[in-house]
Amino acid sequence: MASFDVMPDTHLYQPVELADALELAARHGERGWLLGGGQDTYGWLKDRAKNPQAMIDLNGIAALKGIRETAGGIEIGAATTLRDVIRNPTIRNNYGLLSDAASRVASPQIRNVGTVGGNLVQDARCWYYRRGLSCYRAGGNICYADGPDAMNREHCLFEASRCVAVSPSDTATAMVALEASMVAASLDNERIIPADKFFVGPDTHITRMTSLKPGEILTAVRIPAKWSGKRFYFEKVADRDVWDFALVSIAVAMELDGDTVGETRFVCGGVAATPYRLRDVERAARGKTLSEDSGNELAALATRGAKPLKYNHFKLPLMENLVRRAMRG
Amino acid sequence: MAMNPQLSRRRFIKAVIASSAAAASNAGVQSVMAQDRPAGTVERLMSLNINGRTRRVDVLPQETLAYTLRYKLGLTGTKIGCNRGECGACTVLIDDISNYSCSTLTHSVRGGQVLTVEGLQKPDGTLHPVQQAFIDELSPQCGFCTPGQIMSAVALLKENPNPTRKEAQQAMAGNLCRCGAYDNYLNGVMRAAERS
Amino acid sequence: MDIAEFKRDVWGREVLLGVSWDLLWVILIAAFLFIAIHALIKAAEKRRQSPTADGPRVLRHDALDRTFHWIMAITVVVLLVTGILPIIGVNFAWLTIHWIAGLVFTAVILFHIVRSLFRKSLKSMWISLRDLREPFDAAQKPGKYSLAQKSMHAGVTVLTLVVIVSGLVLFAVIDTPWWDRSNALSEAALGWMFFLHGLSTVLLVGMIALHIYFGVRPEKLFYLRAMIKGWISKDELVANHDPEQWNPGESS
Amino acid sequence: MSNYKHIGKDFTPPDLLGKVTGKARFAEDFRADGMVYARLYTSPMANGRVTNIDTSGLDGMTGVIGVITADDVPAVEAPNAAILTNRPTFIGDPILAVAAEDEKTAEDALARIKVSIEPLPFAVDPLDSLVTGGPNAREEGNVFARSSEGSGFRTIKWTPEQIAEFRAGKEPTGEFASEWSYGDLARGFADAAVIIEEPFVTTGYAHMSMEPRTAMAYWQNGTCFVYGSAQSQSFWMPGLARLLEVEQKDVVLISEYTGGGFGSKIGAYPLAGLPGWFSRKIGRPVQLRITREQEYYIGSARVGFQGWMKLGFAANGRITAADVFIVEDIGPNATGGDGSSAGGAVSLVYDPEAMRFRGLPVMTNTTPRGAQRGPGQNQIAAIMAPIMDKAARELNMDRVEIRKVNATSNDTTVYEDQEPVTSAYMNEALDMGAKMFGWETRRNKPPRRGSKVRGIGVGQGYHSAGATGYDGLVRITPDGRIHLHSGVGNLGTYSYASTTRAAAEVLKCDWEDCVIHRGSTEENLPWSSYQAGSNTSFTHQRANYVAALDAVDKLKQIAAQSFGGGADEYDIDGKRVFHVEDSSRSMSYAEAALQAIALGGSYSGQTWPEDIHEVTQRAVQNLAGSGLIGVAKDKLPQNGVIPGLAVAFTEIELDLDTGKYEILDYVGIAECGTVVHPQGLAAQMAGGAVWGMGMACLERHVYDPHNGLPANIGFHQCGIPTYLDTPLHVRTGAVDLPDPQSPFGARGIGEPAMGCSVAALTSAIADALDGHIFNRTPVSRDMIVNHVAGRGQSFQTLQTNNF
Repeated sequence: MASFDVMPDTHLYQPVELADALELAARHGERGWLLGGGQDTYGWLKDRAKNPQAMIDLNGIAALKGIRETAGGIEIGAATTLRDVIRNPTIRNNYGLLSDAASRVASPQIRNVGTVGGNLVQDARCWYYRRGLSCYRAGGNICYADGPDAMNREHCLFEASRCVAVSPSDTATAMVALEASMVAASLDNERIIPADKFFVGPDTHITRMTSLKPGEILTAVRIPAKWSGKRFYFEKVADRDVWDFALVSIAVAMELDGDTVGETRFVCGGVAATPYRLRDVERAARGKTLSEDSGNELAALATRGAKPLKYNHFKLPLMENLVRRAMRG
Repeated sequence: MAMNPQLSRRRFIKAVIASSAAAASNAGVQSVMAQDRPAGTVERLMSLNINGRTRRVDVLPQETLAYTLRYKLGLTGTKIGCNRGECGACTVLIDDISNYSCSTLTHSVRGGQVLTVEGLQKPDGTLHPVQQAFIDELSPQCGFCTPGQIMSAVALLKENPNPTRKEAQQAMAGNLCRCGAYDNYLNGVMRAAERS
Repeated sequence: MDIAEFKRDVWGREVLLGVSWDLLWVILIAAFLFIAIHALIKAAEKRRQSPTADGPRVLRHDALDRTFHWIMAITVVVLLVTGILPIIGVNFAWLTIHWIAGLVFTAVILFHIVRSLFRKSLKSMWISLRDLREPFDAAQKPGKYSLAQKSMHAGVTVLTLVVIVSGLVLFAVIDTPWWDRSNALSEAALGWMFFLHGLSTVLLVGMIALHIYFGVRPEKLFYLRAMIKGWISKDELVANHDPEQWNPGESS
Repeated sequence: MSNYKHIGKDFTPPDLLGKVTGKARFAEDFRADGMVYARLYTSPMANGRVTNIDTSGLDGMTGVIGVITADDVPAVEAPNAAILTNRPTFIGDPILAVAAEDEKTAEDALARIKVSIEPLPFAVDPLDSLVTGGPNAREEGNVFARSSEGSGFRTIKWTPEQIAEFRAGKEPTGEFASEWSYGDLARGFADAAVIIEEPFVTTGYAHMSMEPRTAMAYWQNGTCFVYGSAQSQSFWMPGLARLLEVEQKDVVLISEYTGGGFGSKIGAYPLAGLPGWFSRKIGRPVQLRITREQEYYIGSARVGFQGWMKLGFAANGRITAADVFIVEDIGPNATGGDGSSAGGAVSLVYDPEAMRFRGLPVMTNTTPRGAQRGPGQNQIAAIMAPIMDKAARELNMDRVEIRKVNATSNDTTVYEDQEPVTSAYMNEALDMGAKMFGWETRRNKPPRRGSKVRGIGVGQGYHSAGATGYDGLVRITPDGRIHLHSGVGNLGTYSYASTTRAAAEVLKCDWEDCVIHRGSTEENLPWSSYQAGSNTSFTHQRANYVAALDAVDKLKQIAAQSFGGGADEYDIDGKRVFHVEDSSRSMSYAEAALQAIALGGSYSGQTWPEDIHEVTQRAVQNLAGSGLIGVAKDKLPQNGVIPGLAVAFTEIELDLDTGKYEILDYVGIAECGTVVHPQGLAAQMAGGAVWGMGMACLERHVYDPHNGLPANIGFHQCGIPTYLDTPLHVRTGAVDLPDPQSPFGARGIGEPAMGCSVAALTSAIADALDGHIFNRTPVSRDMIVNHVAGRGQSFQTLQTNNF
């Protein structure tokens, strides 16, 4: 097996108008590669594990950048860097969950160029898949990570279907918790996709992490005012505090009446192929007060239905602990 | 020292090649690619502003900045430790913001100001405060990650001239040092902050 | 056009990935062409006056056979929908439905085989020398089943067995409620299983297309009725069958 | 504190400026006219046989210059590593290389080459190979024992029952390959008040130097110029010449800067020979830069341990007996003698009254292993610390106290032969550390904060830190400059420079007048040891000392010849040699240098002592007539083991919910004789600490036993510690008591600096978890979470190279 690290030949388009980008995306379809910060792109290309005919660099398109306050909340252009998201006062003050999540992504340099869109649509990190093996996710007919003695410490607890990879995105959990919706544009139309539906599991799309179709471009993310200024809790547990992806992460948004929990959203990263909603916990949390006891009560519900693999069952107690922590006053 | 092949060798080997030489040695191959450039894709011949100087370079569409710097412009101070954005040895500043040049397309910095470790020392030889501080604190060990560490420190001090040690640690976090000289690097950053 | 697709295994060696799904379109087109041509020829022939459905009736398929046929038909449809639609770009959670339907299908087929072996005379489906003369002798009429019907059944039997066996093998190595994925199959063997499963599926699609076509042809429509209601008229019997070979009892 | 002119003082090493300006040239920064770029094709299989290489895909490709395969380079005898091979024994084993006008074209070419390999059985866990019927990593066998009596392949198998017993923590009853012991073990255990018996695992992991080892080479006038990444210039020469199959005089090695080595670049590694052979084949300079992934494969890794130990403690804490059994994961090339070194470390650091070591080196088809910072000593340090703590707990003793009871001192005798030590002050180090850290007060831990618990730990590190018999070379030129030649490599410890200061000390000259010659064998370097094994400080302080003495001697003789009297009537100072009574009878070093040239002979290197190494002889030959030459071989008396010692104290706050911990404080104390270079020493202690932190909880090899695939092939997956995984401050100190056998009292420290750190951390983790010991490194987050949740671990006892 050759090991590569130099970018192979591919064409590069740098459109400045969204229309041109959409036209290019439509023309190249699956053979085209949309370029945000590129931090999850160059590795694939250098390894020659993915071989797009052309890269379509979206960073020159003004329409895809910036953070706007809207009547319904805020809208973040998909090509806005994580750096800008983290430093944005409105997000920091009203949607701190997102700032917290964004500031735990990879490393400073990667946050400096990595985009919101890119972070949301980033590909699975299963080490077998990243090795360039033709597993299910790569269009093959096998999952190497699900073998009887496979090294699957970082893999999923829930919603496995042939593929056992997890959603690696830190901001995705926050977006689902904040009930964000994604704006997906294509030549002929524009779809508004709720975050819940935006991320898709292997049972339906085994080679894709999102419901974006070839030719579609994620142009913006809209966060409703609904959760503005509510109580948030974000935590990411990784081996190292730089670069590493979450072993398990949790993003929580809750309405509080004094100490009593109203409507709430609990979302875990690193446990399923999509940001995983703890619906049982959400239901049970209503009316509870923030306390160790209610934390313990809810923790028990967090891992219901989990199907651990050989090396990842530590994620069960870890998930439960994170739920506890989110409920601490 | 007649027995010593040094003299004749001096003529044979060049130090770090100049961009012209590089372009020449690569031209033959790259022209093959050049032929089929679909309409609308990037123009290969481009101007780069590096360390305050504008250089004309022939850059492949997919070429990374680290590659251009090291192989086309002879700026080998920028190191390639992993070529994956996992170590920071290739860190350079683009418009004062730190970037992994191994994970940046050269074509995407068109019109930007690129600053590499070679661009810090003043023409009169005065070192940048960070460079001087790193010497005083004996910050580098093997030195391979040092240019990247320096560029991250420069970026930090441009934005926050008086960081706390904790802030410095956070800002430097995207640079790996296998020798484990983190403590010495942080000492260097703090000393540089005092000075500048 | 290839009939198979290949991939690299874990050590970079080329192994079978499965059938090339282009084959599906080829088969569909072929089936369509055959049907079109056959239909034209039939239309050209001057139509003989068809037997009446009135008058006394004889039993062609008893209730059990009919139930079997239609259960099988449904599972086959489910299997094809869950197996093929995702490949042609209609994405949904298909896997679980597919293997459940597969198990039902297997059970039904087993039941049919056992029943044929013990309760029914295999002879009625057996292709004998006499049958082979059928196409060349206008005077000769078939027994219960015509040569065409018998051949169709034979082909479907083979493909069904292949699709079931390969399907069961694949089922054995995936995660199920009863067992976890195993490495029992090498990647090469796995590729072969996917290939056989896919190939037999594609061919079955062709067979089924023809089966349906003949099932709804005007002169054969009474067979469809027979598969629904069980009976055909005496008149239809004499017109299409040789009572020497097949003499069914009265039907109510 | 010493009152020397140079020793013990900070200074700016000359190579530092290049490092901060980007002018420093590492191997990959050199270019030569017409240079082509090579890329490597490595094995996709853990064990196999190349059956065919099809390069027809390259026909008509523009810019492709050539291909080199195993047939073009010397074959080597198994189990040794070859430059290129047709019998790959690990994933990443180099099979061929392609050269092209640029790297992209070389990779395009690689992508078109088809290599057919027939797979063979492989093993990624020594115990899987050791069990009856298990696969052997090589056809020749599964065990390769290297020993002075003779090395060779063996096939050793244990019954499944024996493996099961071993896993269950019982004393292994299976066959082993090596053994040594001293004292009466049985009596030792009989006398013991407490006996502790534990199985343990230390998983190997990659060196992962920052610089992927690059090499560039070209031939000129029959000489091969090699630009490499080396831990030594001189010491590389014999091996490099052997690799290229030429005489040493026909090789020039340029290695001015080296991007980390940590033991993986001590000798000339096979890959360093590839550009030379390739260049010879295609007639152009060839640069080979390998990928990070390939650096993981080829860059060597620490030997893994699967062991069992039984320790007997007297009521006062004294270790009465130590029985250590270690199965070593020595990779496919049977490299690394870590096991016995680990035994030696137990003997030296804890001085058991009786001890036995038994070892079994088993090959696996994982990456090649080799010396890595504290090979053996540091693995065992990590395992011993919590076990010592456990004993202290059972004996109701303080954890520092039990270490002091067993501490090494000047009269400790060590190893199988119970040799003396040159000097050792472990007690002083423990006292100093405890004081600096505030052990007494910190022993009363603050109460648990929510899910956060405190743990304090103490660790001890050791490595034999010196060698003798190398050469020193100094030169005084007519311009009055003092030239200090050093063939020691430079990984950034700066000891190449700090040891030359011994010569400056002897010559009583200012540092400003000194010029260090290093980095290229063309700089005429003496025969030197390597920048490894913590040995530079001791070894080369001595070598430079004797060379300087020779120079002083010659200065005096020249003066005596000019002004009369005996040489012994003259002395030196202020760059002059003068008569002790009559200062008018004096001359400057510059004048003396001129005189030396005029006199010729040994004075200016026309002749030289015949006991110096041929490398040094060639250097002197080249320098002959250029000034006054001081050259000598270190034959100073040396007796006993030279211990580099270090202790560390640390406090962590461990989060029981997440298994993560913050290092609140870290104190590292060096016991390496006289401090030569305070800044350099502090840097080594701090850097070693970070290595310990990586070994303690992050770094490990991970292999899929089904297909032999490695999971951790990049910086990211290898888990190299980052800024945020290490403490905000590292505090260091040094005992600073001179070693009598070193002219200026110095011993080495690089490796103990890490051992004490990993030990302090495993000790602190156990303390935080109320004494629970994992007997394994790394102690990963998931292990802690599982333990706290009362769940079993994912792996089976003694499993290795796993998550």
